[in-house]
Amino acid sequence: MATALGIVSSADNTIHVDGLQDYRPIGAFSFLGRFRVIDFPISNMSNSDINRIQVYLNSRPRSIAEHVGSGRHYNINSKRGKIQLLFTENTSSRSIYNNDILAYKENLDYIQRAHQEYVIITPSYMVYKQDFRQLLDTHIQTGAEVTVLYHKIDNARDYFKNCHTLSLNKQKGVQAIEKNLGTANNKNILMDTYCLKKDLFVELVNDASFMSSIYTFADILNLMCKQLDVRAFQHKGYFASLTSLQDYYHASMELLDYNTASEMFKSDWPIYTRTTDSCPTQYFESAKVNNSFISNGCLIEGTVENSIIGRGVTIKKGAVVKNSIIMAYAEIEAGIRIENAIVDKWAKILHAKTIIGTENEPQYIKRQDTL
Amino acid sequence: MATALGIVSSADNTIHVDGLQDYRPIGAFSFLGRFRVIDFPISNMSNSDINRIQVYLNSRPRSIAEHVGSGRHYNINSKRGKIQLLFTENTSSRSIYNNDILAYKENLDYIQRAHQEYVIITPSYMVYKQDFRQLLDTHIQTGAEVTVLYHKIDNARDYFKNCHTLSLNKQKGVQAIEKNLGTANNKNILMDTYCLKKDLFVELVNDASFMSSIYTFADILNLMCKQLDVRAFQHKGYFASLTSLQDYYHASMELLDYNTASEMFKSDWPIYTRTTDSCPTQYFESAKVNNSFISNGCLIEGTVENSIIGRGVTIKKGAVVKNSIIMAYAEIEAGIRIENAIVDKWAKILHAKTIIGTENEPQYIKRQDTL
Amino acid sequence: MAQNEMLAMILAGGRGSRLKDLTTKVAKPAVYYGGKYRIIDFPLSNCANSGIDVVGVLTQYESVLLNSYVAQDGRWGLDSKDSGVYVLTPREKADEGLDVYRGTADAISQNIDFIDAYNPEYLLILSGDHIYKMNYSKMLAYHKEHNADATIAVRGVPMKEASRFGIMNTDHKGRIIEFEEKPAKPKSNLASMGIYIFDWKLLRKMLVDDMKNPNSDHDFGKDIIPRMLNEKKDLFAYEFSGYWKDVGTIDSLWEANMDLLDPKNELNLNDSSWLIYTEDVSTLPQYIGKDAKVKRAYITQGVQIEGSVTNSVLFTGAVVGAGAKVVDSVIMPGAVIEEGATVTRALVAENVKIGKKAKVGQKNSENIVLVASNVKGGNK
Amino acid sequence: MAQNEMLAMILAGGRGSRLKDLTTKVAKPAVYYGGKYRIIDFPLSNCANSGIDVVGVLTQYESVLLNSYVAQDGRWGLDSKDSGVYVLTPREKADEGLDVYRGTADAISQNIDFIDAYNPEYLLILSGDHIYKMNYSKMLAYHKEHNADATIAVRGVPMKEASRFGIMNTDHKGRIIEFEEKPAKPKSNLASMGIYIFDWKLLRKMLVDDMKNPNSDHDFGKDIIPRMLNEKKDLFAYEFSGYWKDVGTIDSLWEANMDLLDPKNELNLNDSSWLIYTEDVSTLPQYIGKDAKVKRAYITQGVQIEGSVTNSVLFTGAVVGAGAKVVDSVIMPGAVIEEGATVTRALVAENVKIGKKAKVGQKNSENIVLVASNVKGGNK
Repeated sequence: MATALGIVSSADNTIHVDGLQDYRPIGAFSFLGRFRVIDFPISNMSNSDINRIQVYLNSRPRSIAEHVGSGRHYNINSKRGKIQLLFTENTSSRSIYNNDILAYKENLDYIQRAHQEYVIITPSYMVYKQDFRQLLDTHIQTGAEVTVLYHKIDNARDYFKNCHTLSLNKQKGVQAIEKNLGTANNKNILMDTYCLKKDLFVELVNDASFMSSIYTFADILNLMCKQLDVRAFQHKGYFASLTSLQDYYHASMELLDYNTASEMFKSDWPIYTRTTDSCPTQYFESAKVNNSFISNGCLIEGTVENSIIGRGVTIKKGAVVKNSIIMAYAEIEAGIRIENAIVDKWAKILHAKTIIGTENEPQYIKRQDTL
Repeated sequence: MATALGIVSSADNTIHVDGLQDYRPIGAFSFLGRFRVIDFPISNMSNSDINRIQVYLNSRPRSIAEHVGSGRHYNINSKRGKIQLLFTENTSSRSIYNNDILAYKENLDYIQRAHQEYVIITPSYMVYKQDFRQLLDTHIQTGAEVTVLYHKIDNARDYFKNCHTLSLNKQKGVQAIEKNLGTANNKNILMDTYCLKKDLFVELVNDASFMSSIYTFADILNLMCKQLDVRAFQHKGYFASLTSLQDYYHASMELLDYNTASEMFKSDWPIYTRTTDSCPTQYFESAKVNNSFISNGCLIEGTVENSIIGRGVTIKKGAVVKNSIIMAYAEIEAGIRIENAIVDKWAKILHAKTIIGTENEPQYIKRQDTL
Repeated sequence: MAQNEMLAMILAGGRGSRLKDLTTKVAKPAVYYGGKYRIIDFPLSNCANSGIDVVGVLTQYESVLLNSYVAQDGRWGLDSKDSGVYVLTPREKADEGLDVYRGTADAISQNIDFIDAYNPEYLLILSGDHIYKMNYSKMLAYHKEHNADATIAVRGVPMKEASRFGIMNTDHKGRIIEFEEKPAKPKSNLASMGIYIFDWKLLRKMLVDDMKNPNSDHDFGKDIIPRMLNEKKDLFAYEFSGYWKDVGTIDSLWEANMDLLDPKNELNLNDSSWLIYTEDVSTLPQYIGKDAKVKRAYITQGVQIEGSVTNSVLFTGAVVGAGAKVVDSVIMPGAVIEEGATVTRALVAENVKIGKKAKVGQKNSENIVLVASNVKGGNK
Repeated sequence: MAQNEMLAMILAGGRGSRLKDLTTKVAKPAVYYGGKYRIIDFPLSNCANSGIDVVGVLTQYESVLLNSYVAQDGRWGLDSKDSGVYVLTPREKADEGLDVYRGTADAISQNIDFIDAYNPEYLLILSGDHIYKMNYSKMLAYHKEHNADATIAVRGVPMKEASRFGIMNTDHKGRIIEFEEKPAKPKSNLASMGIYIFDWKLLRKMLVDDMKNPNSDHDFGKDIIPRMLNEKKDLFAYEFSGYWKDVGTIDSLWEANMDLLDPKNELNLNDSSWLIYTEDVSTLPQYIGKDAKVKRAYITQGVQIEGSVTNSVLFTGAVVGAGAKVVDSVIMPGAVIEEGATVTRALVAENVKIGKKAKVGQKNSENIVLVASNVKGGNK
């Protein structure tokens, strides 16, 4: 029985999601109201029997540290298993040197000390469902040295701009890894998910840091894919990369299709999260809600359409929320109209009459702002 | 019933313990073999019924984050209570601006959002036993605006060099707070422990950061003690400030007196720590151990005298360890002699024949070093 | 409160036969309430929020579900080092050879060794089937303040209903001078809530004596309290004035759920300073469909609504199909109201399916209908 | 292993009367072993380390201590969202009106509803009183590989002792062709370890049948396994070769403790890849005093030694006074050997005090002395 150490990686500094990321790393973003993005990679690991997990944090660790905690809510045995938080120390969070390779390099002890033969690396900034046992089995069966996960998309001109694309040969061998330049709509997006032997992983990390101090793991893989047997494994189903505000908004709105959403949330593949113990949501006499996901603890008197509402949100009488994402504990006063917007946690919309963005450029309202 | 928010503060950058602190903050130092320093302040809080605790981390958070975890081992209710880890974000760990005021200022939201009326601040780098209910009751009864904890010492010329001293009037009013300059042996050492209303605390933090970006909480208190009613509350019993290698060594050796140690570890005031599930220690035929505290999981074939041995240490046949602190998982090979030394975690002493320091200048062997 | 200063024991034995089919498989304290809770979440959360670390839950009958539900003590944060929720089943054989507790006092007596292991100063005794939020540490402070031997929580009931309750007659200081079970002519309106704080040493002695008494029913109300009053012990009444509901019947369970729809409801489950904790489930948030109509409703995560919901409480995983109508009803976990069905003034039990176009309940029915098994579609 | 693929049930009922006074207050699985453990820590840690999430512990008799000990499931990491250790006490009345399990199979039968709630594919049945480290997930892999209906763990015993055990006769593929309970003329040396993996659906059916059979002893060894063999089910033997000890007597319990003093002991509790978890206690580290002599000893935290200790195992909080001598002995938690006392070839029970200068045990005694109550000083 092969076993793998799970690694949840952090987005490096070439990626920045406007607004939202000023307050927390992408892994801590709220997703579909009651989840955080990092719930998806960790649930994938837990459901795949991986119970020794390292979560790398390169900036603003509080929210993830608090949310992940002991990992018991992810069904990780608290003795045999372990979710370990690992931090980047020797550089500031804004430095260009602060990338995944630096993080692994600084914590190489903890990687090497693990008993597992393989590592599976998955990003904290993408949402998808994948049985990693299947990935590992395929990796072993094919004899590949590195197996990477990818997703075929048909909208690469407009979305997934911060992602890498793969060039593949007929045998699914990886020929090159490049930034998505939006040159065509049909692309293979690298899901920043890798399966390989731990020893090779350590070697590649050392190689990368030796070659250049700003090399990322994708960079070294691109360089080495001529020498190593690097193969691609196709992922099917819902896939979202939350590496820009547009991508985040788009991916959220896609899940308003109940079939897409329920496909992603099957009882045989639970997505775990930390409960906040909020009570059910109360709908008042004047409430009018359609095609929306609503989290618990809300008080709804107004109108909500095609929207995702986080925990403990208050929407007063006469307020209208359309095509928007309202994050936890926000308050929308009576009579206010919000369309195509993302309202961050604890924001209070009291006076602004209308907040209106567009489908391609959603309006963003800052955390704790009072408008 | 008055309630307090507990704050465990971190040492600022004027304090640096040679060697040990290169690898972890003082709160994560091993103490008396099976504890970490931060177990003492957190156990004090838990035993005093304080179950909402903030732990401030300004550098190398991994070890404390892992050790403190969910806080269940400190008997903190995991729903009603909470141990929250708070990080300093906006400056590097080495910056002179990275002090306690900056940490509080950056996390003021989380302080203000707490339901408690009072705060009790205790340092993560000192070891003592104190019922904070008694401190809070006294604070309320006397009507003081700030109550600070202090300890009378008679060796201020040689020890406690990184601490502050208090000048008190007859009514125990604080007249001044100054660095210990070692000018006399008898001093009142400020235990960096404060009790005050949360609102006043927030006000003082704002005042301090407004006045100077390098002001610490002790600085602002020194400045304000003319205007505010700041009173001192005397602590009795074992007290150690671990703010230099000498102080750390001295404080550890003091506890080799079994009466002193058992006074500190009474069953009505348990000191909690995270178990590592190590098995008992095995003493072999050739073992010779005297006046020493030995943690679990060790294999002892050699001689140990007046020493503190951490978890999982191996001491081979013919090795002699005297007046030393050997930290977890260190290995001392056959025939090696160690005196007045501090051997850090995972170190392997294989070839060096002798490692000998003095009582005033203990020899320090680095983490994971192989000698 | 200091570690183990006060231990709590929850009497969760009752089968709750007036709750009919809801309790054929589960004990009454495990019955669902309020969209996502079970009744026993209330005393357990109250304990956790009051700083009580160790809780014994005294159960009997076939209560596998209740037992394994409360054994997950992390749900109420009672899983720290020296905390825990312990299920205590009867161990001694009663006179008739049944393995049940003979009375409320017997339930405690049979677990003296468990309590002794923690050596508490005070013992809190609770009932497992009431809906309320109460800070027991305030009651303990009151108990200490009055140097009481026992303190009993009471609440004011309308004087005309007082003869249905156990009534405490007190002096002006709150000292209980008389206890009358269902008095024909009540002298006061302070009804016992079945919540007691005892000095453990004293209670222990009295329980040991009571066990030997062949004429005792081994009940707090019938035996222990009267004897304490007889012996001139200091018993005090602690008055509680918040929301409190005994949900012993289908109608009262429905009513208690409906209370939550009141915008000013006194129970206020949304108060973050006194949360009620419960099982954590992995589901989608609630989804309100394209043509759904939802008003005056209390709805939790995992619910999917395509039809219309008015004046109702819906539990985790409940589904209301397109064109279906749910009015004045309580829909328990996993229940499915299929397309076009109508549910009125009903309580639909867990996992029950109401078939397409079926009609259940009536607008002006005197009692609430309990629907405990599937209802076939109305169109076949 | 996937969540709830296999559930474990630990039979922890035995009072262990051959362990004499050690088990008057606690069930045998709660007896101390190895300086800091209790026997039941071994199967529970094995479960946790094998990736099993839910464990039922079947107890009976007065086992408050065992019940509350195992209920703290965090000790073995079994406290994550859908994990747990559940205490299952007997619920049906046996023929004689006693509330006990009638046999090992009956213990499982009475808890079919509990098992069904998790809907496992496989059921692992263990005994709660053996000392060993075993990866049950490897046994499950073997079970699957052989498409077995049941797999029974066996270990080789010396041929001359085989007639004391339940012996499995297998073909060359490991298929069990015959099972003989204590055969006079054993045909093989493969003894059953009382560890079974069953296909749950099949076992459930057989248990339901067995419950109705008035002639059955409701025992796996006597009834279920023979019937499965009769019915030509595929039963396989899984051979285990590591350290294994039944600690059913004072002598064997002492011996198992002494085994730990061997520098090459096979059990190797120091192996970080397969830790045995237990209760976490708050104490000082062990303190070895100024004039103490300690050699060939296995000592845990909280022990204080001022005298001399040779060839012994000392549990948490044990104290050996100045001038006292402990040789070839096991000193259980909190036991105090006062100044000048001598303890030889003895097992000193929890919290027992051996008075000043008292002498206990003899160097060449045939059996080990169990000291279960205080011994007065020898000098009065």
